[in-house]
Amino acid sequence: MDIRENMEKKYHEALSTYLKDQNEQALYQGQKISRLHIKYNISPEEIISMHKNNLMELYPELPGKVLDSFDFLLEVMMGYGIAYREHQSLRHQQQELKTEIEIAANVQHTLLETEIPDIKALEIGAISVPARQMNGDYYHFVQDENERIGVGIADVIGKGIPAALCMSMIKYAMDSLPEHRHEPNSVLESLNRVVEHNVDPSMFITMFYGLYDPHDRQFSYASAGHEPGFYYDAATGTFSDLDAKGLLLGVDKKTRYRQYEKTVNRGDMIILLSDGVTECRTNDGFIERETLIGLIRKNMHLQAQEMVNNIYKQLEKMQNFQLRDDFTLIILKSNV
Amino acid sequence: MDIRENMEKKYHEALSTYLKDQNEQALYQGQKISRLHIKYNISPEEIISMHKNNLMELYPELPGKVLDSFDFLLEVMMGYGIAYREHQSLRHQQQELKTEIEIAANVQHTLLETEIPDIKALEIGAISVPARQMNGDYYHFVQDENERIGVGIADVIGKGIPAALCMSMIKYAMDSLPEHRHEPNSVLESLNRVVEHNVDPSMFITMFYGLYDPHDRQFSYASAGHEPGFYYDAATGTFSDLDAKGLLLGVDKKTRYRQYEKTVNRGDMIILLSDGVTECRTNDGFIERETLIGLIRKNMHLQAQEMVNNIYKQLEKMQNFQLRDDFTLIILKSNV
Amino acid sequence: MEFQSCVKIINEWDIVAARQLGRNVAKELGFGTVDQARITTAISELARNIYLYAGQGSVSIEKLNINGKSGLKIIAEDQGPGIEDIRRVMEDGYTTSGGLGAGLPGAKRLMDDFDIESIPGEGTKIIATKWLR
Amino acid sequence: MEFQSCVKIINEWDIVAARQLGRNVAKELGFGTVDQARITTAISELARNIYLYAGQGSVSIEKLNINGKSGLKIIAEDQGPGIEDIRRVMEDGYTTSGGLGAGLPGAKRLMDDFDIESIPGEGTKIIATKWLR
Ligand SMILES: [Mn+2]
Ligand SMILES: [Mn+2]
Ligand SMILES: [Mn+2]
Ligand SMILES: [Mn+2]
Repeated sequence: MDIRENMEKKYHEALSTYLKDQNEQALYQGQKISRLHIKYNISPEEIISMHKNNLMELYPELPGKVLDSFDFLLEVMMGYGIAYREHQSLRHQQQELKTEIEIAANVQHTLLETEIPDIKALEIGAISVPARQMNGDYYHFVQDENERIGVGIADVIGKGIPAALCMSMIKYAMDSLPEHRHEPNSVLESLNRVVEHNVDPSMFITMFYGLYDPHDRQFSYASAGHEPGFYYDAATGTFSDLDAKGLLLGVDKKTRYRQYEKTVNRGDMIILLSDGVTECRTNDGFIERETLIGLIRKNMHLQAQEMVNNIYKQLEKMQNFQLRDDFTLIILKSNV
Repeated sequence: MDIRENMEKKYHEALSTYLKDQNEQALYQGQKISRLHIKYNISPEEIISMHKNNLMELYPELPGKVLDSFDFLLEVMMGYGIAYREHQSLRHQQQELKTEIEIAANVQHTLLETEIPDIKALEIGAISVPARQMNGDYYHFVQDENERIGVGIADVIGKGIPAALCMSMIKYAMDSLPEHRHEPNSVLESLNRVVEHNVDPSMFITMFYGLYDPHDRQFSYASAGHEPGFYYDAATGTFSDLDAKGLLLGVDKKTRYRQYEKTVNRGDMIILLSDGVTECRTNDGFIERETLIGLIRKNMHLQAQEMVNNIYKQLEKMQNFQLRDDFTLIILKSNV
Repeated sequence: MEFQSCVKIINEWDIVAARQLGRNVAKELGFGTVDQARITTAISELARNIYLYAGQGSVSIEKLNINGKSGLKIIAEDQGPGIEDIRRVMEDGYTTSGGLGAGLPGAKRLMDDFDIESIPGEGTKIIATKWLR
Repeated sequence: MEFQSCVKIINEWDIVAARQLGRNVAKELGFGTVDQARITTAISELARNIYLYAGQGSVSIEKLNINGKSGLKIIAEDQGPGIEDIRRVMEDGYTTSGGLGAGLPGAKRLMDDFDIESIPGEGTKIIATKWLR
């Protein structure tokens, strides 16, 4: 017996049972039949045909017009039959695309990997989570021959695959910066030229770059329109914005960036982030930067990496596990 | 009258017409009703319910069991109703993903753009067409201060978004090669280190790099496992393979590449390609390299850019407009 | 809350009891036959989900009357393994896959509101509502 | 070729004539009612496509008998504007969009074989076949 005959038989049995005694039990069988028929790709117009055949068999004296009405019903059901077939194939395509994007996300992960430097003077924590599968945020650490640590954080305007593709460019551009030129303003200036040259004029990137020198505990930094970070001053126990002015990357190839300096004392913290952290939308609207400072305070006793992990988890929960934007948070904590 | 009532009315009218006179015209109305109902998101279980109501009205003396049978039919149709709703939402998602990939393809296009050098000694034609929306092939031209022309052609093993992401890396790596180091073997050696360092071990890239010096008409080249090109010798009117040995990029960071040399005479042609050109599958199976040579001969009288365009069009047609792999073809024709 | 009634889901026949309860309440509230079938199917899927993945639990039906709007609320609860990745379970394409049950996204599509809370290791609570139009 | 019959598509009622022709031939060949409806719907879509986009053309129906296999072949031809991007027109998502006709992908799904040839500016020829099982 082929599948179709088998399905017809099951339909016949379940319908007969229902007609004998119209109870919920028999309707539940109907739902199971529905599932089974869909599993075996029986299309809805076939169901109508089965139903008609059953009625003809069960009630031979049925008025001819009633039977005819099923031919009309079947005709109307054809459109649904086509939609049903399209659905099967769309599901398959969707699955393939998802797999492809998953692979691409893995490729991206490997491409963008950066090693967190291990030095005594600084405790470093970093986390970056894409809103969808591919990340349009990026962070990067580099340590030069003088033990200076460079940290970059960038965000492409936009999300998803196009943003991810753009971001891969920043990564290579950073990789190919000459070893001796990690001054924040000149880093941003040379990246700005790369972006201006390679990227579609409608795509912009915000970026913050900082350089920490453990020998004089100076942190120099510059920003290309990036979401301002925070500075925690351990002596006074206060947080302030890590303000820095500068145009987005890719707007004008001649942009110059101003460089700022700060002396980092023991226990001080530098907090860098993307706007996905501050633009976290909860049921009560966007969180305030104050809320974020509260969260940082609450987790300050932890190790830097645990801090960023915890803050992420708490913000993820506050927005019902639905990230609206890529999320990147970096904390540098001075031990000296 | 709301949409649903309106749809019910239309169903009633069309069914009544059909029952009066069971002709094709009335069934055609049924198909139109089907389209209309789908347009207004009427789900298939509602169609069953409308049908039942109509029969009750038209044949008040119908056996109760026949009416009951529709309750069962409706139950079975619920599963199809769910699939139908899912279909509506899948279609929407699919559209969004497609738009995203289209944007990404544009971004890629801008990122990978390369200018074809304009020198008297060489006529250059190049075409690269992705099998899907994003390209996993790449070609690149560069002209150095001594008027030497570098040409690179590369193919990531794989297609689609992951391949495209990988390829963006090759582009930046090429961009950041020092200006004075365009010897083919050293280009491949340095790109090999970049790939080995940045890319997932399961991803490989094949690449061919050549350097043409107009002063001594020497073409030097090296290959990292790339599909061999052709060399056309104008003096004898013969084609030969442009063989070169070398391991794929990304396998072993210590790979060394051998460099080959050829003197290019007036009318000679260098033909570079990706395996998407040779692995063109027609109804009679894959084309032979001989077929390709035939096509090149047939178009040889044209300008280099017209040649590659024409050859692409002819191969596209031979495979029924379904590219199975990214397609890249470059022709360099010597004028001196 | 005017009325609440509950069915324990322990074996497959309890699914039928939950369906029956839901259908009766839906009928009482004045839902039409198509909506009755939708509500019943949603209940069926939720109860089946409990039976298949949690082993046991309960389905309660509540009549709603808020600001003159009548409605029916389904509450499906279990102390089963919970759902690790809610986003994934609710994705399209799961609905009719493998024939293993239209499952949760299917039930969601048949109702007006649908809330799901799940703690891995502790259990799942789903609240779904349909309003009378 | 045993038999071929042809309907010119000039106005909407010719669509009905093409349907009728196809249904008759399908019936004669012994196709069941569901397959008759599928063939008729496919013809309807193809004829409608001609009527809407090409202005006029023809639909021919051919009985096939190859190696003992019977089948029905639909040939829909027009000298209309042709289709610029066949790949795009045949994409999923076009089928039920906008209610403007299930169109070609829908017709394709209802038949066993489906071939389309189109030259922009010259016209389109579609050949679709269904085999009797
Ligand atoms: Mn972004
Ligand atoms: Mn952002
Ligand atoms: Mn490839
Ligand atoms: Mn290839």
